[in-house]
Parts: sequence; structure tokens; C-alpha cells
Amino acid sequence: MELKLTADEAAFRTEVRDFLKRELTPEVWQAHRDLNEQGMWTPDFTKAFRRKLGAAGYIGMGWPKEYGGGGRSRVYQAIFWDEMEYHRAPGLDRSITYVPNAIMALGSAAQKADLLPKMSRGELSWFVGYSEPDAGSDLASLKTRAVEDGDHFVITGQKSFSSDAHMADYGWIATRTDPTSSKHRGLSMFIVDMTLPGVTVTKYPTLAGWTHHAVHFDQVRVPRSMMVGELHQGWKVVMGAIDFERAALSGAGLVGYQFDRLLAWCMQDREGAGRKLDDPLVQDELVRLAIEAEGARLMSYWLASLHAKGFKPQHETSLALLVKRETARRLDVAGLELLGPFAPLRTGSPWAALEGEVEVEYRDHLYFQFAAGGFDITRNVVATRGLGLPR
Amino acid sequence: MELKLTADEAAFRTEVRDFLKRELTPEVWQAHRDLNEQGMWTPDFTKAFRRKLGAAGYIGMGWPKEYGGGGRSRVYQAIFWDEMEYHRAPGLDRSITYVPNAIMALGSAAQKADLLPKMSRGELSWFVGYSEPDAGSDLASLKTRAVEDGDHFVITGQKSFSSDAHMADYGWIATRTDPTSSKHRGLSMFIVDMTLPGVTVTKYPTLAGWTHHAVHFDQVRVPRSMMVGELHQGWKVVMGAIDFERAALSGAGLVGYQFDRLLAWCMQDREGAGRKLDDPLVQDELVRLAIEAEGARLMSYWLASLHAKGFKPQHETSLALLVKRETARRLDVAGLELLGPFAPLRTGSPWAALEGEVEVEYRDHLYFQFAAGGFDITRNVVATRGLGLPR
Amino acid sequence: MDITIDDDQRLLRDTALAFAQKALTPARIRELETTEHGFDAKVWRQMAEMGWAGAVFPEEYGGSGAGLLELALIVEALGQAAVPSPIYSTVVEAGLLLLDAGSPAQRENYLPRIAAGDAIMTTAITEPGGGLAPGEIRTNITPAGNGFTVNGTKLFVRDAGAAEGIICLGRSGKGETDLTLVIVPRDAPGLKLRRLQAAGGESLWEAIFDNATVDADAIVGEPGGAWPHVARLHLRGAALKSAELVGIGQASLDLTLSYSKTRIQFERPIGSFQGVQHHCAEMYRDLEVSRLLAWQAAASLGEGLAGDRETAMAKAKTSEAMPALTRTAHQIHGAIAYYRDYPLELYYHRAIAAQAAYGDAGHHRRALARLLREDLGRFRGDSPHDLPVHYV
Amino acid sequence: MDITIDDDQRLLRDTALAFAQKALTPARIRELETTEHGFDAKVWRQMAEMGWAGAVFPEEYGGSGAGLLELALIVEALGQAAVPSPIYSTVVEAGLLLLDAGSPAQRENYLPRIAAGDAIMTTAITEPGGGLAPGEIRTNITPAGNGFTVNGTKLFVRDAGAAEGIICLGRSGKGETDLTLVIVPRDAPGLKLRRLQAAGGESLWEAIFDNATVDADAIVGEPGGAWPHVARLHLRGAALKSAELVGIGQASLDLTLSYSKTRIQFERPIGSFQGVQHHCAEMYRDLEVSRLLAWQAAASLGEGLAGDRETAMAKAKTSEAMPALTRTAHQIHGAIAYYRDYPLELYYHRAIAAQAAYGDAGHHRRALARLLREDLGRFRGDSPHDLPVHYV
Repeated sequence: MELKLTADEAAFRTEVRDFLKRELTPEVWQAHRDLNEQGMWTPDFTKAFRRKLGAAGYIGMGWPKEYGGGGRSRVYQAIFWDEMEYHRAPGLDRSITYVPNAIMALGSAAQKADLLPKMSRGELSWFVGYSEPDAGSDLASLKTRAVEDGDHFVITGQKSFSSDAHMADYGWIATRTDPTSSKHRGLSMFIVDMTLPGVTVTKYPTLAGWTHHAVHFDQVRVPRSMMVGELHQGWKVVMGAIDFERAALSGAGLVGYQFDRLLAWCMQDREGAGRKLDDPLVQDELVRLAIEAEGARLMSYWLASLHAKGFKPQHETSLALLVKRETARRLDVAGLELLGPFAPLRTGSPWAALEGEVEVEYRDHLYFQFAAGGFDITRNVVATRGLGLPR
Repeated sequence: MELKLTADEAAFRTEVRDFLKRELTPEVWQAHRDLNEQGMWTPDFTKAFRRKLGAAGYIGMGWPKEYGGGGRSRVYQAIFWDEMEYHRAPGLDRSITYVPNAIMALGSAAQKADLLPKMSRGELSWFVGYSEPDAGSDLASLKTRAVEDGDHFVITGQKSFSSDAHMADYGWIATRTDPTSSKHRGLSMFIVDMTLPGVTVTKYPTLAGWTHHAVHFDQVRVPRSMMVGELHQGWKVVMGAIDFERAALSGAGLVGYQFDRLLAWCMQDREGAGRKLDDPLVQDELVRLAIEAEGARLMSYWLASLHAKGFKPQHETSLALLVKRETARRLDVAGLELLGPFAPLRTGSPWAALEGEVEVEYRDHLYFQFAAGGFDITRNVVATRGLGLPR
Repeated sequence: MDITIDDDQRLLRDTALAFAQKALTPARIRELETTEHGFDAKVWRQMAEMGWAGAVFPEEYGGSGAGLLELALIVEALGQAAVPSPIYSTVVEAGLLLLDAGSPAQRENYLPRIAAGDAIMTTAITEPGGGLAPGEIRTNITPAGNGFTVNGTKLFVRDAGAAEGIICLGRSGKGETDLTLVIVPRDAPGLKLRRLQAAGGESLWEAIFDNATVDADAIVGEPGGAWPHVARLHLRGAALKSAELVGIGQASLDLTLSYSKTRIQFERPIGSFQGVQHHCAEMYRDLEVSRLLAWQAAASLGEGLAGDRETAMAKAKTSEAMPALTRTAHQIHGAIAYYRDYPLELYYHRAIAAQAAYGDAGHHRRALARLLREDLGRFRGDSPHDLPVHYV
Repeated sequence: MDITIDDDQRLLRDTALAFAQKALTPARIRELETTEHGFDAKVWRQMAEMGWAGAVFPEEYGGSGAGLLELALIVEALGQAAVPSPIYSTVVEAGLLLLDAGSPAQRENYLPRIAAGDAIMTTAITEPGGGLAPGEIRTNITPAGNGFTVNGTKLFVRDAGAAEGIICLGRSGKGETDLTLVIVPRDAPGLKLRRLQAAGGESLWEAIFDNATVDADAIVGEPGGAWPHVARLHLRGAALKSAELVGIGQASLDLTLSYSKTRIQFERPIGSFQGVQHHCAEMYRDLEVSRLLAWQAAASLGEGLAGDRETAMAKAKTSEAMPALTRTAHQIHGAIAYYRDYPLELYYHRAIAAQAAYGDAGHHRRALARLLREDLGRFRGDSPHDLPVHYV
């Protein structure tokens, strides 16, 4: 157990922090924020920034050297994720976490050769197409069909709840290739070029302000070479890949930022009302939050340490993500309460506290409670995969 | 809505309170307390006290006049239950709540004529025999057999978790009369005289200090006249009767007593450490508890009011019991925390705080969490019976 | 003792709910959130015609002399149907304040018109400190000529853009509660209004009084005597927002139950999963406890009792429990209700706003702590118990 | 950074657990709870032989120079097996206090004998006020002849009945922290001991010092200089009780999991019900968070860092979460574990005792609030962040 960063890790943290502060100045912040986008930056800025991450070497830094990666330990990646979240930087999404790792683990040689270099430069945006209107928590009941036709598969169906599909170059799409088999069997995974004929994207505004997307596939012809893994073995790919995203999402940077932001509010001397921080009950609430945030931080670096030491955590990844997201929700709710009458004021309103961010996130982070398994399904996963309880 | 007691109700409350204070003096308390008994009074005192309750007219006061009852409204009963709990009086158990109501509703004319007058005088003690080692939450899987033999049924089997069986005159026993039918079908209910040959009672010490009992029935011959309800219709009897107990148990007297006791502790000026009550965090905790306790109190009188107005609350009874017992548990836990280093000290120890009661109840009330459905099964009952969710 | 509503009250609630649920479509409610006034004037007039605007006024002012519990049942129904209206600004705040403290002339001028749905009125109390304590009031009301000059900044003024007058609280002396109320016409020179954007759709405003002048007869009640009336206003607001939160919770639970019974996942309705059942039972538990606390608060204020303890308990409980209920409702629904066109989002936002109004949970727990310090006996239930003899 | 234990530490933990789980049967543990000393002397000697009593002492005193994290792993294992021992009184309190503050002669006298399992020692600090603040100390240590006289009442003295000496904290001057430590032999005239009965089976005592006299060389450390050492002792105790609570939680979860996999109700193992799964996942979540916090606390104290923030976080979390875990464990088990002969009750009681020891959750949250007031920066994680530029 080594509680502190090593000198090299600390230097790396400083480097990342300097990079982010340099790139995300107040002017940039003002110019490119967009509450109508998930992540709250414009798609153009997100794409441009992802290229900068690539150029700085941050995307591939943890990839094995055989894929042109930097081979740095997971602790460095965790530091990077932590700082990215803390500084609310754009681009920390499936395009640099989930998908490249899944392709390295499960893709064909050609897919790796074609896609990984571009991805390490931050040139590709992805969306993940699992959920459908009738297949949310119950992923395995998905209905999008892929029918073999010579060298191609013809995909027809609809994916819903598809974040960032409107800015994606590729989709990572789960389909049913064997209609006679049900549930987990008979699925196959495809990489779909979003410019192919038959792909259309429809917007749905969410209550958080940004738009979700539905993606319709109408007889989309995808070359067989873009299948990931074996035919009818898509469920394995889904399950094998899903931990990658959770690991990156379980960083504690968001939680640290939320906490520090509340502290900043509590330190303000409010006209006629003094500092919140001087109230023993506020102190107690902050202390409770600090304990939870510390737990989330330790979990995330625990996970990174396990990886760095060569262990292969599995359900622990789900657990860490649960802890982080539940802690973030506790901070959302605490923020609502601490801001009192200012809590409902929205970004842009006169007198909005903390630029209205608490109210935005109180809505936005709702998806933590149900997405990527959410709180309930994740508990089931932890109970069955982690604790061995019977299904 | 009438928030206050009427003059007559208030007078009744005063009468009950005076009765309890007169009967349960500190001397009586010292002489008859027994931590090794559920309810923490000696069986002899409990039985004697129950007769006094009968003589004072409290047992039958809410019964219909046709059964020699006083016909008073449920609000009066709620006041009586409330005060009984608050003063920790013995005898507020199935012998005066559950069983007489069940017999009035479901018993034969002969059973009513024979048993009700004795019960209204407080002369009979009962235990309820539902649970078995393999039938806890899943009551319907019980295995105790009753085999028809002329005018008798011959009962063989074992009941477990049977509170107060050692002091019972009668058992209220669920049996399986049709072994070919499973689960809810084929059960029948019997009243079993505990002095019959073949009945044996075994003690099991609980972690709360008092003893639970297992009751073994070895070829016990019970007259057919002691069957309650129809043959093979025992499940209806169980379900019809179960709300009676919950209604009586959902009184908020316990919760009020727990709260007041904590207040008393917080008002003590502790050598070198001042009064807990002067700490804003303690005030906040007390306030939170007061809100919960007020909710439990309102629920219990709401239930009484519904009865008094002729409504027939069903799942609401389970809900009120859940609220009361969860609140009691919150108070147990808060007590543990407020007492700090004194919390673990047991009754009789030097320096025990509040006579060690908080520690005793923190253990004792564990059964709230699992008994009579407990927190989880009660939620299922409320969700399915109350909210109509599918089973 | 009777902890239920009677048949007339039940009928009132059912009628109010039936009206409210038909008054506006969800799409229209969303549209209203983007308008300056935030409510539909026609619907408010219909409500007035049904007698709700004047329900709590005496008959002489065009009211029906109903109690605050009746008003709470109306507000609960409005909350349950997410119908915006100026009932808080005009009835709960200004109307009852004028009834409490206004001169005969003021009552005669305003109350019948309020009851008829002809006048929108509001109050301006809270300042940038954000709290509800009298010490935070820095707006000054100073004598000037034949009247007064008002200077200061007020926040969270409901329906200021639609109101004909704003009853403003200001400092008229040095003592902490040396506070006075004056009616400032919306078009008074020196009054500037700016709309705040807030979750939940209520139309809230900043009001800057920059040497706004009013006549001598604009004063409401005695000079320096405003605080008890304002404190009562805060309690009324808190009790009624508690009832509204109950309505919000009920609607959220109802949506969740009907979704859970029909949404199939893993080949079963999701409502058959124990996890969902436990969530729903928990929501229902908190809802019923909240409802009883809210009713008790409104009833005790309506009966002229202090009601401070009951109101603080109700608002503290509902302000935490009902937003939590809406979060659980979303958790059970999943992505479908995350979309703007699913009605659950209306309740999610309204819960944010309602928990913040007239004191959040923390404010009311602090108020309870003060009551606890002042009189322990009031925390021993409806009929104070003595501790059993071994603790005396 | 590395938030895991290394292979040696893992081995130590596994060894300790294997030993602890075989050392005593549940029946024997229950029997020990009724004895005056509360622990099994033979088992303690075996533990000493395995090097645990001296683990954290330097080699010159018969120890192995291990860190506090290693001791935490041992204590976690003892908690997990519910094995009582004098490790708190003798090692965590007296032993490390003597190592910190004792004279060379005291160290040489006591530490090797403690390491060998030959000496039981303890400390007497808390008084009837029950708190851990220096201002609560009213016991007086006054110079008398060639030594000192001690007068006062101490509570919660661990293993006093078995100890050869009690290191007593007393007031030696008027300043709040003008406190001094002296070793009082158990058989000193004027020292009266009375056993307290407490949940969890630790042997706790009241110690009344009634003109107890000791020689000048009984003093531990500088006169008036005791408080920093005692504060450190409290932190060590709290960190190690956090680890013990983790062991208690682990055992409770393990019992619950194996019961849930085998107990059949409604024709299925109860562990297949979503309600039970969610409970178990929640227990596991709290357990793992608690474990990391507890390890961090022990490691940071062991490395000679302040460790106050880390320890207070660990004890505050574990003191609430682990007792809650034992309650959930019972809820899932139902009546079977309510019986005295089912091992879960051992952990239920130990959790009560451990949460109360060395400051309960409320105490440690108050300590954190003090740290927060003093230095906000320490609450921004391991490596303090600046707020992003738009909040500066």
C-alpha cells in the first residue's frame, strides 16, 4: 500500500492538469459550452479536443506497445480520467475508453490495423448500439436483425437511448443473427460506418437538456469484415467489453469536483446570511459527503492498482462505478439542499448559484440511476457475478 | 379531521394512564421485571396483569356488544394500545388482540361461547403456531399434519419461533389436513389445549435474552369442535386473522417512549461533558427522529380513524406496522449513537445508561425486521395487495 | 380525534383533481413554462369560477370561508396534475396576508377581485441572502412626503409580471423585526422586474426597488408590525407546498405503478420483480406519511393553532421524501422517462422547486431545533407523556 | 500509488484468519464472555508466539518492526473470527504508548514481556463524561513525597482485571492539556476495580483511584506532556477498531451469503430473490468501502503521517456501516439467527461494542468538522485540486 502518488505519477498529474487548464480556459469555456449536448460541449469542440488528447498521447498511453500504445500503468490512466472529469473536459467517452479496448481484445487483425491508429489520434467518434425500445435492462432480448447476404450482412432495426449517435463516425452495434435462438444466443456484433445508406438518426430531447438519439437501420449493408468476434457470439463480446467502459467511468474526478464546488459555495459570504460553512450542520453534511467521496476515490484507485498489479477485476469494476455514481447522486441531492432557494435557478438565470450547475446535474445525473445497468441491475450483477448468489 | 382528542377520549387516556401508573409502580417494576422473558415481565405477573386489564374492561372494550364487549370505537383502543406500549405494560399480545378478534370473526358459536368470556376477563394465554423450521416467510409450505380420526384430528409436527408458548393455555395452530394439495390449499386451523398429551415445549435462548420456544406435537388428539373455519380452508383463516395483530402492534406508544427516553438522556448534565441537548447536531438528530415518530403516531391514529368511520383498512395495516417498526429501529440505532461509549453497557452494569434499555432493545427489536413478515415481506405485501403490482 | 378527511373534503379533492387533470395537456404545461407569466389565465379564471381563488376568504369578500385544509387539498390536486397557477402569489401570500393584516379598505378593494379571478397580487419578501429570518431584510421603507420610499432587492417574487401590486416587506426601524409591509403597484416608478429562470415552471422574479414611492395608504398593517404576519405567511406557504409535494409524489407513484405493470423485461412485467416492488412500497410509505403530516400542518394552521411544529415537520419531511420519490420513479422507469415528452419530468422539476420554496428541509429542521430548545414538552406528541416513573 | 496490500500482508492476513478461525469454537467464545478476563490466556500466548503481540515493536524489544497496517490486518482477522484478546489494552494502547513516550527503562521492562505474551498492560483514560476531549479529564495526579498521588474515576478500562499495570491519565496543572501519565500497578493501594458488563465481550472496567500512590519513576513521558501521546493512542485505537469492524462485517456477510444460497423458501434459495440480492450487494459495497478506508487509516498512521483525517473518516464510516450490515444480515436470516447458538449474534454484539470504542461515528464526524474548519484544503483529496477557473 502506497497512499501517495510516486514522484513520476505526481509529475504526470501536474502535466495533465496544466494541459487541461491551458486548453480549457474561461474563454474556451464560454465559447464552446453547449448545455444541449451530453457532456455540455459542442460536438465540434469535442472532436477537436479529442484530437488534442490524441496528439498529447493521452488516448493510447495505456495501450500495449504492440498497438502503438504507451504501455503506462493503469494508475496513470486513472490519474488522467480523474483530472479529465475534475476539469469537466470533453471526450472522456466510449470513443477513447470502451471501444478501442474492446477492439484490442476482440477485434480482427484488419480491424485493429485500420481503426486503432486513428482512434489513438482521437480521430473517430463512436456510439454504442445496444439498447432498443424493448431491450433496456434486458439487453439480451434485442431485435435488430443482421441477415447474411454473401460478403455482407444486412442490418435492419432500431437502437434507442444512443448518446452521441449524431456525431459518431461508427456504431458499435449488437444484432440478432440467428432469429431461431433466443436471448443471449444468436447475437453478433458489428462495426457500422454511420455514412452507409440506410442509417438515419433521430433526436429526442431529454429532461436534462441534451438530446438522446434513436438510430434506424434500414437494410444497411455492412461488410462481413466489420463483424467483431465470431458469428452468433456477440453476447461474449458485449460482456467482455462492458467492463472497459465501467472502469473509465468509475474515476472519482467528478465527485471531487462536485464536492469542491459545494465547498466554494459554502465559503461565500452571502449578504445578510453569512457563510454556510460556519453552520455546524453544514459542516456535518460536508463531512459526511467528504467521507463518501473519499470512499469513491479509494475505490477508483484500488481498481487501478489491481490492474497495475496484473489482477483482472471484474465485478469490482461494477462495484466501483456504483459507488462513484451513488456518491455523485448524494452530492447532487446535498447540493440541492445546501443551495436552498437558489437550487432551482437554472444556468443563465439571474442569481443562479454556481452557474446553475447543481440544478443541471441533479437532472442530468438521473441517468446514473438507470443507465449502464443503473443502481438496481448493477446490484444484481454484483450479487450474482461477485457474490455468487443464484440467479 | 380532528387533530385533538375529544374531551371523552382525553378523559379515557387519563384514566388508562392513571391505571398503568398505579399498577406499574417502581416497586412492581423492580419486583416483576424479567429480561429473560419476552416483554420483560415474569409470566406470572403478565398473567395476573392481564386479568386486571380484563377486570378494568380494557380487553373487551372494543368488542361488539353481542360478545359482551364495550363497543367503543377503535380510537379508544388505539389510545389504550398507545398507553400500554408507552408504559411498557405486559400483556399487549395476541391473547387480547389477535386471537379474540379472529375467533369473533371466524370461530364457531361454541368456540365463541366457551372462549370469549374467559378471554375478555384476561384468563387465557395463547401462542400462535404458524412458523416451522422450513416455513418462515413462506408460511404456506408448512408441514405439521392433522389427520382426521372420527371426532378428532391427530396432530403431529413441530412449530418453531413460538413466543410465549411456555405460558400458553392454548395454541392457535395451522396444520396441513390435505397432504395431496400443496401450498395454500389443504390447510386447516385448530385451537389446541396445551395440556393435551403429546404437546411438549422446548426452550431456545435468543440473542435478546429471552427464550423462544419450539412446540412439538406428537399424535395430539384434538376434538373436531376445535377446528376454526372449514376443513382445508385454514389459509383463509390465517389471512383473515393476520391484520388484527398488525393493527394492535402498529400503535406508536413504543416509539413515543423511545423518543422521550432519549430526550431524558440528552437532558442529563454529564460530568465534564455538558448536556447532549445543547449540541446542534444532537438537536438535529432529535428533530429528525421526532418527525419520524410523528409520522408513526399519525399513521396509527389514521388507521384507528378509518376503522372508527367504518372503513376496512387492509394493506394500510401492514404499512402502519412497517412505519412504526422502522421508526422504532431508527430510534434504536440513534440511541446507540447518542449514548456513545455507554451504549454497549448492559442492564445491571455499573454506569449503564438509561438502565441499559437502549442496548437491550437494539438487540430485542431485531425481530421487527423479520417477524410477522418483517420489513421485506411486508413491502411485498404492500406492493402486491396494496399497490396492485403483479406477483 | 379523527385523522381522515371528511366526505365533503374528499369530494372537493376529487373534483379538484378531475378538473386539474383535464385543464391542461402535458404539452401545454411545458409550453407555459416558457411563457413570461407561466400560467394559463383562462384556467385560472375557471378555477376562480369554481370558487378556489376565494375559498379561504369569508363570504363577505366573495369567498366560501373554507379552511386551509381545503386549500391544501386543492393545491395537492394541482400538484398532482402539474397545473401552474397564481394561487400561491395571489391567495396563499397576498390574499391571506391582506385578510390578516390589511385595512378594511384594502380588503374590500382586493379580496373580492382576487376571489373573482380578476386580480393577481403577490408579495416580495426574500432577499439575496436567501433565508427567511427577519434579520436578513435590508430593503428600507422610509417615510417620504405623504408616503414612503422603498429601496432594496427582492428575489423569488411569484408572478410579479402578472400582478397588479406587490406587497413588499422592508425595514422601517433598527430592531430586528422592525419591519413594515407596503403595496407597490407593478407600474410604480423605480420598480424594476427581471424574470428568473427556475426549475418547475413557477414564474419567479427579481424585483429591484430603486426609490419606488408609494402613498401613505399603501401600508399593510401597523408600521413595524409586519413580522408576525410574514411569519404566518411563511408557515402557510410551507404547509401548502407540503401538500403540493404530496400531489407531486402521488402522480409520480401512479405513473410508476402503471409503467411497472405493463413494461416487460426478462419476460415479466418489471413490477413483478422484488426490487421494483420494494422501491414502490417505499415510495408509497413515504407518500402516506408525508400526506398525513401535510394535512395535519394545514389543518392546525387553519384552526388558528400555532401550527409551527406541525408545519416544520411536514415541510422537512416532504421536501426530502418527495424529491427522493421522484428520483426512484425515474430509476424504475429508466430511459423512457428521461425524455422530455414523458410526463414524469414535470414532477421531477416541480419537486425541485417545491422543496426549495418557503424554506427547505434544513431550514425547517433548524426551526424545529429552535422549538425543541424552547419547549421540550411540545416534542412529546399530541398529548404530552410523562416519562415512566423509573426515568423521572 | 498502490491501494492494495502486498503479498506478505496478504499472507499475514490469511495466516491470522486461519489461526483465528480455529482458535476458539463459538461456544467457547460465548463462555469467555461470562468470565472475568474475557479472553483465553492460552490463545493469547499462541498469538504472542506467532509474533503478533510484538509485531509493531522494534526488534530490540522482541518485535518484528511491522507497521500499523499489519496490526490492522491481524485485528481484522480477529474480528472476523470473533476471537477476544488483550491486544487492544496491551499492544494498541499500553505497548505503543510506552514505545512512544516511555523511558528506556520502562520500554525495556515492559515491551519484551508484552511481545512474549508475559505481560498484560492497559490504560485508563476516559472518565464519566464519556468523551475523548482533554478538558474532560478530572482525575488529578499530584506530587506527593517522592512520587505522585492519583485521585479520580476512570471508565472503560480494558482488561484491568488481568493487567499488571494501568497507565493512567490525570491532570497535573490548570491548562486544558496539562495532563500526565503514570503507571499504577494493579495491586496499588487505593485502586479499586469493578467490572462493567458490556455487549461484545471485551472485558471493560471501572477504575477508581482513591489516593493511589506511585513512585516518581512511574511517570510515562514528560509531566504535562501526555496529551499528544494520548491523542495518538485514540487515533490508533480508532483505526484498528475500524479494521476490526471490517472483519465483523466480512464474517456477517459470509454467513449471510452461505445461508442465502442454501435456505429454501417459496421453492427457491432465498439468495435468488432480488430483494436479498440487493441487500447483499449493499452490504458488500459498504464493506469494501469500509475496508479501504480502514486500511488507509492504519497505513497513514503507520507511516507516521498525521492520519487524523483518514482515521476519523474510517471510524465514522465503519461505525455506522458495519453495525447496519449486521442488522441487514439478521434481517435476511430471520428467526434462525435470532437464537443465541447461531454465530451471527457474536458479530452483532461486537459491532455494538466496536462502534462505541475510541469515539463513535458522531465523535469522528465532529473531529472532521474541526479539521474542515481549520484547513479546507485537506478535504480535497490526496492531491488537492484547484477549483476550475470559473469558480476561482
